[in-house]
Amino acid sequence: MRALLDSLKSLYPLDDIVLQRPDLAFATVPAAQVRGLLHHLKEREGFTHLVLLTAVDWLEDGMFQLTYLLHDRARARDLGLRTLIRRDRATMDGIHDLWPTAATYQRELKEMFGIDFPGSPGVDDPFVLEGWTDLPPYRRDFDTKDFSERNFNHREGRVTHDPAAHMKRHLYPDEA
Amino acid sequence: MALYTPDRSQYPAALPDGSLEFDLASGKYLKLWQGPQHPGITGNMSLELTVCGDEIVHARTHVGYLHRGFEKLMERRTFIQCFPIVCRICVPEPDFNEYCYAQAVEELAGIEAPERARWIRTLILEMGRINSYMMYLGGQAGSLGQAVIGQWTTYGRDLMLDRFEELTGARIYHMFILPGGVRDGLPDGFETRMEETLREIERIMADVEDVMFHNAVFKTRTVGQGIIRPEWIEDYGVTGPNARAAGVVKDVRKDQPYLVYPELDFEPVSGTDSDVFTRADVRRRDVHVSIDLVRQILARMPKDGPLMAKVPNVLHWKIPKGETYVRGECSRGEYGYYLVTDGSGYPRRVNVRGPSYTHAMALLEKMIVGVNIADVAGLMVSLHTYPPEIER
Amino acid sequence: MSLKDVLSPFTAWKYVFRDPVTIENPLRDRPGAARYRGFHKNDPELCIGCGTCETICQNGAIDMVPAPGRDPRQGDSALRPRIDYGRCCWCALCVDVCMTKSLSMSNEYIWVDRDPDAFRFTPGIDSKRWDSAELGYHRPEHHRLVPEHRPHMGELEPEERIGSFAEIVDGYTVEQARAEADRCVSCGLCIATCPAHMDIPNYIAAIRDGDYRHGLELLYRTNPFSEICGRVCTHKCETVCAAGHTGEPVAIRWLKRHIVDQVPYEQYRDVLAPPAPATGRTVAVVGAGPAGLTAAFDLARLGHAVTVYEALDKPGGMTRWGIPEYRLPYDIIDRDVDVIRSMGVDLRCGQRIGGDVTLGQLRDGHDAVVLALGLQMGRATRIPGSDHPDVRKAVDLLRQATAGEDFGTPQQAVVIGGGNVAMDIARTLARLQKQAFGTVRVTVTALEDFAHFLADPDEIKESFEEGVVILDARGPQAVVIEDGEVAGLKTWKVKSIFDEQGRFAPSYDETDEMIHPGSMVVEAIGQMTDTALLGEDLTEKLAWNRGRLQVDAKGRTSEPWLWAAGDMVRGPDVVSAVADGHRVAAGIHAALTGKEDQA
Amino acid sequence: MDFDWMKIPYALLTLFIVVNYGMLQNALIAKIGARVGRRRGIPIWQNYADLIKNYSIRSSITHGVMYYLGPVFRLSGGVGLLLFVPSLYGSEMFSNLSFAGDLILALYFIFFGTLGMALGAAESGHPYAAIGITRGLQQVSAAELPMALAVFSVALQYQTLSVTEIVAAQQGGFQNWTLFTNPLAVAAAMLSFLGSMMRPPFDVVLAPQEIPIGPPTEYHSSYLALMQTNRAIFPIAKIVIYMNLFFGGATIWPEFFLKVFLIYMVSVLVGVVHPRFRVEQSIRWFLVWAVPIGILSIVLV
Amino acid sequence: MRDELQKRVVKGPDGVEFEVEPLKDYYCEAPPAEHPPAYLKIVEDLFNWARSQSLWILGFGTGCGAIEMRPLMTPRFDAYRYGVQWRPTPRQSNLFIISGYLSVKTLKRVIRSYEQMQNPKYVVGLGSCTINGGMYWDSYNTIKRLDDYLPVDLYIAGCMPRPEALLAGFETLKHIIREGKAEGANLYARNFDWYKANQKKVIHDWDMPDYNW
Repeated sequence: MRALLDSLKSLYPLDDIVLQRPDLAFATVPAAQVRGLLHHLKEREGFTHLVLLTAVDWLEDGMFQLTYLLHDRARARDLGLRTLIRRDRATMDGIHDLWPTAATYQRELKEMFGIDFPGSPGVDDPFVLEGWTDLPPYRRDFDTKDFSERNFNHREGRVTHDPAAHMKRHLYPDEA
Repeated sequence: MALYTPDRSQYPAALPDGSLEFDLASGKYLKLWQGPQHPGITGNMSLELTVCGDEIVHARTHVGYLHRGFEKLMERRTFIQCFPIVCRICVPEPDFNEYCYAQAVEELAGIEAPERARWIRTLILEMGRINSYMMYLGGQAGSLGQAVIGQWTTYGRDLMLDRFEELTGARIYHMFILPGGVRDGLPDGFETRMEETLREIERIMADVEDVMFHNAVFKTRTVGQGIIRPEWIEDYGVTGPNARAAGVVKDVRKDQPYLVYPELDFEPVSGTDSDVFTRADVRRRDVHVSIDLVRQILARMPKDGPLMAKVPNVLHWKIPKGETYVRGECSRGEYGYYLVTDGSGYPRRVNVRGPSYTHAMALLEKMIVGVNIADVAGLMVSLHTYPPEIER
Repeated sequence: MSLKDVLSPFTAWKYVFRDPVTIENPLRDRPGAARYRGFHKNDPELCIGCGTCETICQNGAIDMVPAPGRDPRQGDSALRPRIDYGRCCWCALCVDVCMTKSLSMSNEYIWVDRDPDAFRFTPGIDSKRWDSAELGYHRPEHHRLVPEHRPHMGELEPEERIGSFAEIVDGYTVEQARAEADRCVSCGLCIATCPAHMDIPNYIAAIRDGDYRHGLELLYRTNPFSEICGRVCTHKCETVCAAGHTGEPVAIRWLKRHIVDQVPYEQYRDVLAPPAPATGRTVAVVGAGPAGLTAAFDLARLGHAVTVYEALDKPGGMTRWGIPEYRLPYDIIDRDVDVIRSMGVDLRCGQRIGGDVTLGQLRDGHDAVVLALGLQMGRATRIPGSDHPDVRKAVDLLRQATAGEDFGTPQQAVVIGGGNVAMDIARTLARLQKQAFGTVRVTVTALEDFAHFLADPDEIKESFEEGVVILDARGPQAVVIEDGEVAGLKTWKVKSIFDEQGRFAPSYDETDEMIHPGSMVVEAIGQMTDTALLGEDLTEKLAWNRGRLQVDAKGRTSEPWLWAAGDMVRGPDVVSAVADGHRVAAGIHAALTGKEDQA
Repeated sequence: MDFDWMKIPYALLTLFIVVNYGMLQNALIAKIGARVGRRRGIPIWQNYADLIKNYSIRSSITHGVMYYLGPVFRLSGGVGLLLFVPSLYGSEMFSNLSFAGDLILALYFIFFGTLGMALGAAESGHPYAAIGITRGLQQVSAAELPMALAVFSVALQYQTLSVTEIVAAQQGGFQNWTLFTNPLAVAAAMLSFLGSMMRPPFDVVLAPQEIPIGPPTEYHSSYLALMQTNRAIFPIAKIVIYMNLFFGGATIWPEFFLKVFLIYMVSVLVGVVHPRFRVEQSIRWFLVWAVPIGILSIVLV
Repeated sequence: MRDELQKRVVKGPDGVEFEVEPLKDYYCEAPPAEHPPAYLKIVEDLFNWARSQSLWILGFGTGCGAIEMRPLMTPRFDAYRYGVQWRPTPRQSNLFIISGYLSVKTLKRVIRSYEQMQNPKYVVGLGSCTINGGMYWDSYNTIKRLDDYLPVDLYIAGCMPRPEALLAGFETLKHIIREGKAEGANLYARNFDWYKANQKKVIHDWDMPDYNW
């Protein structure tokens, strides 16, 4: 794994490399280099299996992290590539031509995070949601509990008491 | 020998952008919806089929009927609070969620489950695998109209659920493998009752072999049907028995051994023909592997020792910033959890990679083209997909 | 495909002749397994209503509701969990985390109802048919989601500490403190028990977060003596700690100490907001102990001009003069007092009221006067020989020891009493003996047996380690005097301490007599207040209750201008004195600002 | 030939007996099938409850006249088949409305129900119904072929088209049954029988897993009840023909019940343990296996 | 325009008045009608007996609970012997088991299936999720109380309820049916506007694919 990372480092600007396990590493790549690196990994290094493609919302930094996790079946090792794209311009090149199945992931990311992959087949079709009008739900600024309380009726009659406050009310109501 | 080979050169016509054109008004094509309310669909999803005659010319999988937003819900639950909800992501084989999640949390928190807990985890995973396969076999036979197999295998699964119940305290959602270890050890006399159950399951499996696999009609329907072509394996991220039936002998239990698998003696089952029959047969043989593994585990697991690592007070458990991916070989293929933490008491992001995600979406849409309507259910079941893990 | 493929399926027909495997009566024949996680049970007597189950429930299925017929009391909020089966997922995390093991699950699992609102119940309160089910999930003994043990705190070895008055315990390191703070489940049951109602869960949370400044701020909200209380508080909170039911209670006192240890002393004043603008009102406080200074602190922060008169030459009251240095180093007291002083409190030490200044003068010169005298006079046993000069009172000896006076350390001493003061003097004597003679020869005779001992278990343990001999259930009968010198103490075995009505009336086994040799006998059986400064007239005018000054709920005596607080009203306890100081300050403030009626 | 009006109430009595027997037998068969699946199965009176339940459904929707008539045709197919074939040989009461050429009529009635169903189901507008009915017609046609061949063979053998006379020719001991006198015809007919009983491997018409039960998918309440009644009558009526043609007929009710049950069991024996063929596979199966036997039987006669 | 298609104000069973605009709010052409029980009590009793002994479950596994359907219908528990069986089409079914949580997307299909079922029809809510949202109480995509959207005859507690609990539920349901109290279909017809308004509140996309079921 080390050797691989070293050789990759000489070819691509890898950053923030973490060797999580002997068979799993993560590294950050600039968005522009992602496709090239993925292609390289798939064709040259044996990382032929796209395990997953997903995103992490770093709301505080205004960035989306895309994670491409690749698996090398022959050597049984994984490499996770992170790339950061701006939240307010969430667009990324698709990789459905490298792995057709990536189209599904991209479709999901479009719907759940609002990250666009222009040209990806069916990327604009609704995936799991139907008639959704709010923020893409996986974004951190979407509050699911608040949405649930606003949108759905919950059964009434639930009341709870805080033990400390309850005891204060009964045992020492006048004291500070 | 096909009685009739349709001429695909004329229709459906391809549009300039490569997509197909279906002129429904022409009467040549028919839109056929299977599901979500449809008994041949595995679980609550739906297929939008465009048929021409008896043959499917285009298919679209629609999911989302079971979407509960787990990945979002987990972002507002503490690490221990996530533990009860993860198992709901995959109903028929929930334990992989518990294992992958617990393992990922342990890895990032820097704790390690005790030896005995790791044996018990392996035991539970193998028991769950047997269950999942039993359910699959019933479904596969049922999708082709052979109801009796489902009766038997569900009974076998029920017996195994009894073992689950006495071990974990629940039938379906065991909620037994939690970050740090497992809840409890084996109850008294468990080994004996498990052995009885395994014998009964072996008897059932023998009957299944006689009645389902040595069956001329079943073979007629399945041999040569629904072949996954070699190039699709990588294109569509095919894993597990689906890949092994195609000759890609990759089993996470062997290749990236986890838990106590390195200490167990087994060989991954594989096939070569990659059709519905081979996939069913691979799974049938895998049941026997699992039965053998359960026996090995029960014979060799330590009887004493701690079951939980020292965990901090779970109410305030914070985990340092980090990310990891933990995978396991579930009955359907590679099951994995991608966990990102940010140092708070809540996961930053959890992404569940269920094997059905690729199998039931892109792969199925690809495979189903050119298939007879009557074979759709059988083909779909043969990929062994569970919709809840697609949309989570 | 072969002939076998055609014939083999027919083997299935063998089952026609076998019995079906169907369960005859599934509703009767299928009890849940021994560990089945069925419907909830709760033992309402065991439950303390801490609400930890509610906290951990990720489904929001649990509400804490008042249980009918129960009133909150120390360590029990009288709330009981009410479970919504429209939310529950039977994960049993509530059972796993239950601090008392009162919550469990039965193996019953059938509940069918037309009414969706019916699926809410309070286990153990609303009777259900599974209440008596024996099987079902109970938390396995080894399965803990909350650690049960305290981290080990470093302390001086007995050999080391006996030679000096150096502080024994190290206090927690940051890691230890975090680990200990981590054990807190933030239920807040302790708040009601703490006399000062300190915000314990939140300052513990501040330790977990490493936000010590915030922690200190929380401490000062309710207690200006956190340095002192962090060491010598009687920590009643720990007796009701939820964690104490199935493990060790959270070391709340040490955690408090940890916060003050961690914030640099220079920053203390930054934590506190500056006092309110001056109101022009003045208050005099007599006694610079915890009660008096707390009242002074509060009043000063409210903008009143406060003058504190202290008879001895250093502030701190009984915390300084009554508690040995190895438990509470003197500079710690100074630190707390200096913060109070920085709020503008005018502290005048060596000003005994009744001498240069009289109470009457104080009354005339101030809008209110607070008496916080403390308990500085030892009680006497009045047994034969106890009037001998070498029969001493523990409080006097402790005061002298603090002042550094030589009271003639005896080679061998006998202490009467089983409370913390008895331990303090015994261990002080032990140290002095060690320094003077190299050997420890102190015997403590206590009325109570070990099972009902008054002193803290830690004190007893450490005393033993330091070579002090403690004899339980010994009733003092006479001081043995030989040749005019004290030679020892004669005790009988105690059969019982209280009579059937529960009055103090010890009975003895006269056959079991012991003579404990010693050249000094120390009485440590209780203290009282020296009220001489009140003068006869005032003593006459004031209302008294069993020898203690009677005050109303706000600390006001029967004379409107005179208020009283602290040990002299509440009995000996630092944190109660602090609480009393707050109380009286609040009362005075209300009185001075004319908000008395509303308050 | 004078028509004896008494035949009508007698025929109705036959109908009554057969309906009840059919309901009970269906339940019994279901129980036997359940037993293979290692369970107990439905109560023996379950079909009555289902029937009453379906009649008692308060609302129903219709898709048009043909939709209405579908079940009616189906039922009249079943009733007609039953009534134009003698149930008991030699019994005045239970010879029903049989006449000289009834064999041809019977063959027609077997088809009649399916055709009626086709019309009704097509009107229901449900694609699954349409797919099901297409498959049904294809398969019934294929299955009818060996049956027709066998019937020809038998008719040639006995030189008559009257079922009654064919039965008469088989009296006097089981060695006279067509089963033994013309085994090839019986074999062809029984293979066809498998195909017409809507049991695996030839139940692709209904196939709940793919085209949720096919033709009747839109039928409900009373329509469904009609079809259920038919489910009780039609198989028995069909079996009566087989019994009369190949198994010596029946002279008393117990014999009737026994033979019907046993013949029915032949299809169950195969059906319970097999998955189903796709429609073109079953057609091929009939053409490859059953039709040659049928032709052979004719040739041999 | 027909009267029942006019925009109007109706009052729900909870007393709250709200406005409906049938042409926009419904996706069925005609609202369901109430159907009275049989005129003769003895006939209705017989019918109710038959209905209770012939529970045909719609084969629509809406959520996790569907996993326990197979054990229910197989040797171990063999619900067939209690007159329970499943049917693949809503037209023929009279019992709808909502097996747990309903996502909004599924709710839409459930409503369609429910409306295709014929009167009388029964709904059983399975598990916590149908009662008060269950563990998905804070999810953005699941409904919390089933009785807002469909008339529910019975709830079975559990997550998931075991087959035994389901069998107990069937027994109770039979009892209710025999007493003639399972009139959910008529309740739905009577309060159609209220149910529709609730449904519309959560289902923002009323378009239904051209399903053939």
